Amino acid sequence: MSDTVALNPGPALAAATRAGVEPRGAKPRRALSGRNIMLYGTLAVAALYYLLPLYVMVVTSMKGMPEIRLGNIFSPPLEVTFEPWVKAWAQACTGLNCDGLSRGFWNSVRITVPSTLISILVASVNGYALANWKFKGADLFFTILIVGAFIPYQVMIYPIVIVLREMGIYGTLTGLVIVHTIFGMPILTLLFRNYFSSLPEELFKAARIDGAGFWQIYFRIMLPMSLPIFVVAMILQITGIWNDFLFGVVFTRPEYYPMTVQLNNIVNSVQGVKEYNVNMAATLLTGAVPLIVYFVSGRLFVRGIAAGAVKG
Amino acid sequence: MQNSVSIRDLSLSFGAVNVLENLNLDIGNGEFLVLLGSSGCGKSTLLNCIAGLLEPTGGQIFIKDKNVTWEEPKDRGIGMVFQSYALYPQMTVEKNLSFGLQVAKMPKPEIEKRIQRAAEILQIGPLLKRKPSELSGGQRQRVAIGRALVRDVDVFLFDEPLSNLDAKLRSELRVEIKRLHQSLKNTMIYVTHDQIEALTLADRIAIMKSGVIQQLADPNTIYNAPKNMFVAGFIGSPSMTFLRGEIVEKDGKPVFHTNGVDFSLDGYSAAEPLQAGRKVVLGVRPEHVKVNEDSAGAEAHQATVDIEEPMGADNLLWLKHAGHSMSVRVAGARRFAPGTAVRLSFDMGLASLFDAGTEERI
Amino acid sequence: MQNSVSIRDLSLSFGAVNVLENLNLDIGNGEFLVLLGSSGCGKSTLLNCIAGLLEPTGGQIFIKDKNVTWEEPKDRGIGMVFQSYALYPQMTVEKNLSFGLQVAKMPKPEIEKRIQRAAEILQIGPLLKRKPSELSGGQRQRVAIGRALVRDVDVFLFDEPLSNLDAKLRSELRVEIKRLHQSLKNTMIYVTHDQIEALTLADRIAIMKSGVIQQLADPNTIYNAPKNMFVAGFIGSPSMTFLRGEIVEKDGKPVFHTNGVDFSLDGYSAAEPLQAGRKVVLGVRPEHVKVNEDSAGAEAHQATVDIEEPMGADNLLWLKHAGHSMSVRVAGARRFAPGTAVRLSFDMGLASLFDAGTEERI
Amino acid sequence: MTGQAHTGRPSKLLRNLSSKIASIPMMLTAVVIFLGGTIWTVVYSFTNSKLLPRAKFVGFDQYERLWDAPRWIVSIQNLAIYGAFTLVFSLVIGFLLAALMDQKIRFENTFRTIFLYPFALSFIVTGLVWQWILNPEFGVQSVVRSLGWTSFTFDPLYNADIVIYGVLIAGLWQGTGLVMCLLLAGLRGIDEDIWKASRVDGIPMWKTYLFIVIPMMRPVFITTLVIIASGIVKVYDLVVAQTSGGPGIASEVPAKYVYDYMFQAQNLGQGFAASTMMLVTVAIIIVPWAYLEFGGRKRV
Amino acid sequence: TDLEVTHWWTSGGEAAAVAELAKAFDATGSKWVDGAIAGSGGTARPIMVSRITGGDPMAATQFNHGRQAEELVEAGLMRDLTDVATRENWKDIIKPASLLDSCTIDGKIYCAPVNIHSWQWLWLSNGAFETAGVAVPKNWDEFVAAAPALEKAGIVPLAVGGQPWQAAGAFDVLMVAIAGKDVYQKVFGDKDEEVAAGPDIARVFKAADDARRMSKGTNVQDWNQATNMVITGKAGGQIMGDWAQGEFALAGKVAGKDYTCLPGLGVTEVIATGGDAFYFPLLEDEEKSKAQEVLASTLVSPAVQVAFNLKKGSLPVRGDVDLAAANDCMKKGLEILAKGNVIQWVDQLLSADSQKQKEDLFSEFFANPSMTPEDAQKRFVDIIASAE
Ligand SMILES: Nc1ncnc2c1ncn2[C@@H]1O[C@H](COP(=O)(O)OP(=O)(O)OP(=O)(O)O)[C@@H](O)[C@H]1O
Ligand SMILES: Nc1ncnc2c1ncn2[C@@H]1O[C@H](COP(=O)(O)OP(=O)(O)OP(=O)(O)O)[C@@H](O)[C@H]1O
Ligand SMILES: [Mg+2]
Ligand SMILES: [Mg+2]
Repeated sequence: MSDTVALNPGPALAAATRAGVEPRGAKPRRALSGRNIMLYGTLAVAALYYLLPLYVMVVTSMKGMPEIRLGNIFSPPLEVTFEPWVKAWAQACTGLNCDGLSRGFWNSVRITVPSTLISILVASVNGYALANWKFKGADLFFTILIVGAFIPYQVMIYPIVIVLREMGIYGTLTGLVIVHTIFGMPILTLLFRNYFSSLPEELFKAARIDGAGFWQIYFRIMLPMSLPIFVVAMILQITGIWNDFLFGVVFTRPEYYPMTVQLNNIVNSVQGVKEYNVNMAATLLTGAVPLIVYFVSGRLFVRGIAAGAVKG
Repeated sequence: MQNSVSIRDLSLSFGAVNVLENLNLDIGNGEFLVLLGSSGCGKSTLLNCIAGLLEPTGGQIFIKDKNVTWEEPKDRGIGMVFQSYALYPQMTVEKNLSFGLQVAKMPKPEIEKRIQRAAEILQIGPLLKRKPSELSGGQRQRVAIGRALVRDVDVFLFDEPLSNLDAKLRSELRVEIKRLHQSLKNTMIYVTHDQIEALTLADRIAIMKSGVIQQLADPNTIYNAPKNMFVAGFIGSPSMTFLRGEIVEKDGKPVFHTNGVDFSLDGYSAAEPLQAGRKVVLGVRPEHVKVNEDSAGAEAHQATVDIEEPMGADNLLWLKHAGHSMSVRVAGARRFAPGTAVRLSFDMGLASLFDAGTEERI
Repeated sequence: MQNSVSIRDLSLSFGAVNVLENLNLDIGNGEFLVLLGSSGCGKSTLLNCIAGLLEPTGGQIFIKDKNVTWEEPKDRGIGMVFQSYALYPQMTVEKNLSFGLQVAKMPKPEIEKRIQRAAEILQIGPLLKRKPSELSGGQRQRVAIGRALVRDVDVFLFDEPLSNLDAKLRSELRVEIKRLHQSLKNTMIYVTHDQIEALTLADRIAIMKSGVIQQLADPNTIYNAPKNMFVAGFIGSPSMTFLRGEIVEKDGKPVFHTNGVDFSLDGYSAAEPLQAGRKVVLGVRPEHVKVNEDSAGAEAHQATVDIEEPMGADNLLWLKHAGHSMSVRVAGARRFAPGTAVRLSFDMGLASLFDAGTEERI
Repeated sequence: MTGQAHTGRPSKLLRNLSSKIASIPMMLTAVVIFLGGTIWTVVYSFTNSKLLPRAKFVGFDQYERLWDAPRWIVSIQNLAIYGAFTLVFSLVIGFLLAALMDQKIRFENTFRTIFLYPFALSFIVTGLVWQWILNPEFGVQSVVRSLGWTSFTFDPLYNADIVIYGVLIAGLWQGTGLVMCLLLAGLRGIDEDIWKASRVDGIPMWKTYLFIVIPMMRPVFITTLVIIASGIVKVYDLVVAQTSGGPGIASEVPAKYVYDYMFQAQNLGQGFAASTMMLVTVAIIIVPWAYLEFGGRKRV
Repeated sequence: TDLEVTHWWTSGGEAAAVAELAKAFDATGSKWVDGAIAGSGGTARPIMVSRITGGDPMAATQFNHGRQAEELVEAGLMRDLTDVATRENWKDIIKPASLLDSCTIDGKIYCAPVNIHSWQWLWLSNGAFETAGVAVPKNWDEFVAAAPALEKAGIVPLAVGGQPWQAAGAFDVLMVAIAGKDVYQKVFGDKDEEVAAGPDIARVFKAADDARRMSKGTNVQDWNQATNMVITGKAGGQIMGDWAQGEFALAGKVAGKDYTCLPGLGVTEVIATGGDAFYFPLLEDEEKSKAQEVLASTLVSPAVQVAFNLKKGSLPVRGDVDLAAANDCMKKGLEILAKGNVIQWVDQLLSADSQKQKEDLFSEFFANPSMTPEDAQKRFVDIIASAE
C-alpha cells in the first residue's frame, strides 16, 4: 500500500507543473522526498504489525487442520474452506450443547442492546446533572465514582453478588444489565459531563428562561446536540459489553451466556488437538460485531473523543 | 408602581470569592439601563441574579414590586438575550421562538400570532424555516431577541448581545435595539463592556468595578462629570488624559500646576474649595483641547506632535506636553506630521479635577 | 533595491477553491502596508504565502529582490506575529525570545544582547522570567512582537495582532506598533479587519475582497476618494450613506436627483463627464453633512431626526431624509431629540459619486 | 419546582430536586457499590473468610501470608515490569503514530482504522491470537526456522524469563491505537499558529514536538496516562487467555492472584487482602493525578 | 421439570459421559439442562459458588467431593440427601465407604458420588518407545532410565501440561508411589511437618526433579493436549488420572497394544478414591426439589454407573455392578479397588486453599529449572505447616 502512496505525485509537484512556471529558487519538495518515504514507510510498517494478527486469524480460519499442522501460519490457505466457520458458528460443542456460537450470539445481542442503552441513558443523565444542575455534594459522589473506575473488578465482584442477591435479581438479565450500567458509569459519566460542560452554558440558561425543566432541557435541547458523544459512548459500551467475559460468566446463568463465554468454552474444550482454525473462526465471529462497529463509525469515534474526552 | 426592577442588598459569592456585595439598584419603568464595566467585574453575575439563573447569597430582588428572589426564571416576567445568541441549534427559527411558549402550553393560534408579530418587528419573517446555522450573526442575534419578544415580558435582559458581531453589524444592531426600545417601551437592562454601546443606548449607565457600582447616571453626566478617576478613565476613547499636579495660588485664584506649567481653572465648577497645595489630578478629554498652529491665545501651552493617528473622520494626535503624553482629537482633515510644534488651549468647563488620594471628583 | 516585497501573479487554491488568483503587489522599503478586508477574503492566506507557510499554486514572491518562492520561512528574513500570540506556553518569556536563536546556534552573548535590546524597545524587561500564562493579553502580544524583533528581520508580518485584545488595550498597542515602525523603519505587512487600525497605522492600505485587491492607496485617498462602492462602504464608521438616484440637468449643470430632491454637484470633480439620465449613487460620509437647526442656506435639505446616538465626543444622528435613512455626525454636545426637524447641507467636494451599474467611482 | 414564592428561601433539600432524583443511580453506585464494596472488601481482608465471608477477624495474618507468597511477589514484579513498559511504549508508540498521522497524510482514515481496530477486540481474543502467533511450533519461530534460520528462537510464552514481554507485545497491540487516538485529538487541539511560529523561527520539526508541543499537551498526556494506568492495574483477561499465568507462575499478575485465591482457593480473606493491596497501588497512581487535576487550580 | 446441571466436563470423553447421565435423567420424564463451563474446575467452581451464594442456584452441580463444598453446606445452602440415601441404602452399596463419608457432614449426606477417580496412573505410548528403540517400561524407574533414549529420538519423555493442577497432581502421585501410603497419609492427612521435611519426601522431590527434566518441551496447556502428545507418540508418557483413558478410547487406541497404563506408576499399586460428586443446592420450587431427588438416585443407579464410567474411564462408586465391558486398564483399577488398596485423595484431605498454594509451588517448580528440590521442599513444608 505504501508504494502506491509514495509514487503518487504529491500536491506540491502537481501544482508546480500546473502553474507552468519554472521557479528560480530552490526546487520545491518532491512527493518522493526522503521525508515522505520515511513517513509512509513507518506508517506501513506499523500498519503491518497491527494487521498481522487479523491476517493470521483470517487465513488460519480458512485452512483445514492438515494444512495447519504443516506449520506456516502466515502462508495463505492452499485450499480455502469455510468448514471452520460453519463449525464455529453452529456445531462446536461445549459439554452437551453443540450449537456453536450461534446461541451465544443472540444472548450477546440480548445483553448488549439493553445494557448499552440503559447504561448510556443513566450515565448521560448523570453527566447532564453534574454539568448543568450541580447540587451540593454532587462533586463528592462524582469523585468517588471516578476513583471507582480504577478499582479492579475482582474487588467488586463479591459485594455485587451480595447486593444483587439482596435485590433478588442475581442471575437475571436485569441483574447483568445493572452490573454493566454500574461499571460503565464512571467513564461514561465523565465523558458526558465533560461534553455537556463544553456546550455553551448560555444555551442551558436560555432554555431555563424559556421555562423548560430538567427533563425538557435534557430531551429537547441537550440530546439533539450530543450526537458525537453518544456515538463515542455507544462504541465504548457496545465493544465493552460485547467483549465482556467476567460479568457474563459470573452474573448470569448458562442460558444467558454471552458469545465470549461460548468462545472461551469452544477454545478451551479441546477435543484431541486444538482446532486452531475453528478457534480462529470463532474468534473472528465473536469479534465481528465490535469490529464492524469500529469500521463503520471509527471516524465519528475520533471526532467524539476530540470533542469530549480529551479535555479531562 | 414606581420601579420595574429593584435590587436590595444583593450579595453573591462563589465559594470564598464575593462577586457582589450589598448591591442596591432601582430601575424605573421603561428605562434602558446599561451595566458597564470591564471583564470580570460581575455584570453577568448581577444579570443572572435578576434572571434567576443564579441564586443570591443574600438580599432580595423585586420585579414589578413582587419579590421574585426565589422564583423560577420563567415566572419572573423576564426575557434574556445572550452574547453567543444561545439559539437551539437543532430547531428552526420558528421552533426556537415557540419553544418556550410550547413548554408553557400556550394554545397554538396564540403562539402563531406572537411569532408573526415578533417576526414583523424584527423583520425575520423569511427566516422562520431556517436553522440557526444557516443564519448570519446579525440574523441570529435578531432571532435571539425575538425569543425574548414572543414571551411578552416586562423586562429584557441583554448580556453583551453584540460582542460577537463585527463592527459594522454591531453598529447596525445597536440602532435596531434602540429603535426596539423606543417602540416597545419595556424596561431593558443591558450588559456590555463597550462604552459606545453604553453611551448611545442608555437612559442611565451603571459603571461597575469589582462588583460595586461606581456611578449611576445618565450618559451625559457620566461622560462629562465622572464621579471618580475610574469612571473618567473608563469612559471615552482614547482615554481622558490625566495630569498629576497640585493646586497653587496665583493672583489670588487657584491654579493647577504640573511640571512647571500652569493651567487656569477658570470655568471649572468645583464642589469643594480648592486649597493651595492639594495634590490633584486634572483630567482632560481629547476633544476638549484646542490645537492651534499659531501662537495665539493667552493660555497657549507649547506641545509637539509625537504620533498621529488619522481615523478618517477624526485625527488623533499624541502630543508631548510638559513631560506628559496627551491625546487630542482634531478633525480628520487637519494633519500634523510628527515633530510639529503646536499650541494648545483647554476648555476648563469640560475638564475634571480629582483628588490625587481618593481619586474622587472635586 | 526598490521594493522590499514583490508578489507576482500569485495564485493559491485549496482544492477546487481559488483563494488568491494572479495577485500582484509591491511593497516599498520601510513601508507599512495594511491588508484590510472582511473575514475569509484571503488576507491570512496571502500573508502565509509571503511567510512561506503556504506553498503558492502559482506565481512568485521576491523579498529584497531575491526569489524566495520555495525558501523555508526561516530563510526569508521575515518575522511574524499572530493573533493568538502563539507563544510557547511552557517557556519563559526569555526562552520564547531566545529559542529560535539558540536553534540557529547563535552565540550566547549575541542572543543576550538581542534580547536586551528587544526587551528595552518593548519594555518587557521585568517580564523576562515569567511564563506567558502569567502575562496580560497586551504583554503577551508584546512578547510575540519581540520574538520577531530578536530575529532582526527585514519584513515584519502581522496577522491581526490586536484582535484578541479589548478596545482599550488595542488602542494602546496600536500606538506602540506605530511608534515601533517609526523607530525601526522595517517593512511591515499588517493584516486586519479593523478599519481604525488600517487608517491609523498604514502608509498604504490594500483593501481586499475575495482574494482580489480592490484598492491600494494611502489612507487619505482610501477614505476620501474610494475607488468603488465596496471600498467606500467598507471604510468609515458608520458607513457612508448611499443615495441611489440619477443625474439630471438643471440650469445647464448636472445635478443629482433622488426621490424628488436635488443635490447640486458643485465642487465635485468627476473623472468622467456626468451625462444626464445616468443612474448613479451618491455617497456621503456622516461627518460631511452639516446639520442646521434653522432654515438658512440655499441648499438646505429638510430632514427629521429618527434616532440619536450620543457617543461622548460625537453625537451620531440617524435622519430620515427624502425617504432615505442617513447617518450624520455632529459634535457630542449638540443633542437632538428624536422627531426634531433639521436642515442639512452637504459638502460636495468630499462626497463620492459611483456608477450604479459598475459601482465604480465616477 | 419551587412552590413557595415570596415567603422566603425554599427548603434546601427541594432545590434542584429533579437533578437529585436523576443522580440517584450515580449516588447509589458511588456509595453502595464503589465505596461500600471497597470498605466491605477492606474489612473482610482482616478476616479468615474461606468460601463464604465470615467476620472472624485475624488481624494482619492475611497480609503477612500475602507478602510471604512467592507468587504474589512475582505478580507484583510482573505488574511493575508490564506497567512500566506499557506506559513508556504505548505513550512513545502512540505519540509517534499520532505525530505521523498529523502530517496531513493521505489515507488517514485507513491508517487510523488499522491502528484502532484491535481496541475493538476483547483481551480474550487478543490473548488467543498472540498465543497462536508466538507459539513456537506454529508461529513466528517456526516460520523463521522454515526460512532457513534453524537456530532462531523466539518463544516468549514458553520462556519464564521473558514471558511477560510476550504479554506486553499483545497488550501494546491492543492498546496503542486508543492512545494514538487520544494523543491525535490532543495534537489537533494545538493552535496552528504555534506551528507556524516555530517554522518562522526556524525550529526543526522534532524540536518543535519535543520542546513545544509535548509540553503543551500535558493535560492530554495526563488523561491518557491515567487511562493506561487504570488498564494496567486491571490486567487479567489478557494473561488468562494468553498464558494462564504460565509457564509456572512466571506471568502471574495481581488481579489474577485475587481471582484465584478468592474463588479457586476458596480463601476470600486472602483474595481480599490482595485486592486491598491493589487498591493501595491504585491510590498511589490516583492521588498524584487527582492532585494535578483538581488540586492546583480550581476550574469551573 | 427442567433441571439445570453445571459441571466442567467438556473434553471429548467427558462430554460423551455426561450425555449418558443426561439420557438417563431425561428418561425419568424430566429434562437435563446442560450447563457446562469449560476450562477446569478452577474456572468453573467460582461461577458455581457465586451462583449458589448469589441466590440463583442451579439444580445440581458437580464438585470434587471433599472439602470444596463444606462451607456451602454449613451455610445451609445445600439439600440434605439423607432421605434418598437411606431409602436407597447408599451406605451399603457405595464402595469404598470413604466416598460417602466425604459427602457426610454432621451425619447428614449432602452429595451423590458418581465415580471414583484415581490419579495414580502413568500412561505410556508404546509407539514412542518403539521409535526410541527401548522396551516399554514397567515402572517409574525404568521410565526414567529410558528417558535419554526418548529424548534422542526427539520425543518428550514426560508430558506435563501447563495447568497448575497437573504439576501438583503429578507430585502427589509420585509421593504415594515413591514414599508410600503411610508417609502420604502422615503428610496430607495428619499435616505432619516433620515427615514433610524428612528424607522420604526429599526422595520424592528428587523424583519430581527427574520428572521436571523429562517434561521439558511439553509446551501445551491442557491436560488432554498433553495426553494427545502421548496418543500421537510425541511424548513417551504422562502422569495423569484415569480420565485420560477416555481420550485414548476416543482416539481409538487399544490398551496394551497402543498404550500401556501403570497404576501407582508401577511402584505402589494403590488407588486414591477421589472423584466427582453432585451436590444439590436448596431450591424453593417443590417440583424441582422432587426432581433433584430423582436425579440423585438416577446418578447412583447401576445402569447409569456402568454407562457413565465406561465412557468417562473412571470407576463406578458401587461394587455391585458388572463392568464386563471394561478395558484392560479399568480392570486393573477395579482389581486394586477390590483388594482395598485405597487411600483418600488430597482433595479430601487438604483445603482448596492449601491445594492452590501447592499448585502455585509445583507449577513454578516444573516451569523453573533453577528452583532446587531442596528449596521446593522447604516451601512445601511451610504449606503443610499452615494447612488446616
Ligand atoms: N461559577 C463561578 N464560579 C466561581 N467564580 C465565578 C463563577 N462565575 C463567575 N465567577 C467570577 O465572578 C466574577 C464576575 O464574573 P462575571 O461573569 O459576572 O463577570 P462579567 O462582568 O460578566 O465579565 P465579562 O465581561 O467577561 O463577561 C469573575 O471574577 C469570575 O471569575
Ligand atoms: N486549509 C484550508 N483549506 C481550505 N480552505 C481554506 C483553508 N484555509 C483557508 N481557507 C479558505 O480560504 C479563504 C481565505 O482564508 P483566510 O484565512 O486567508 O481569510 P482571512 O481573510 O484571513 O479571514 P479572517 O479575517 O477570518 O482571518 C477562506 O474562505 C477560507 O475558508
Ligand atoms: Mg459577562
Ligand atoms: Mg486571517
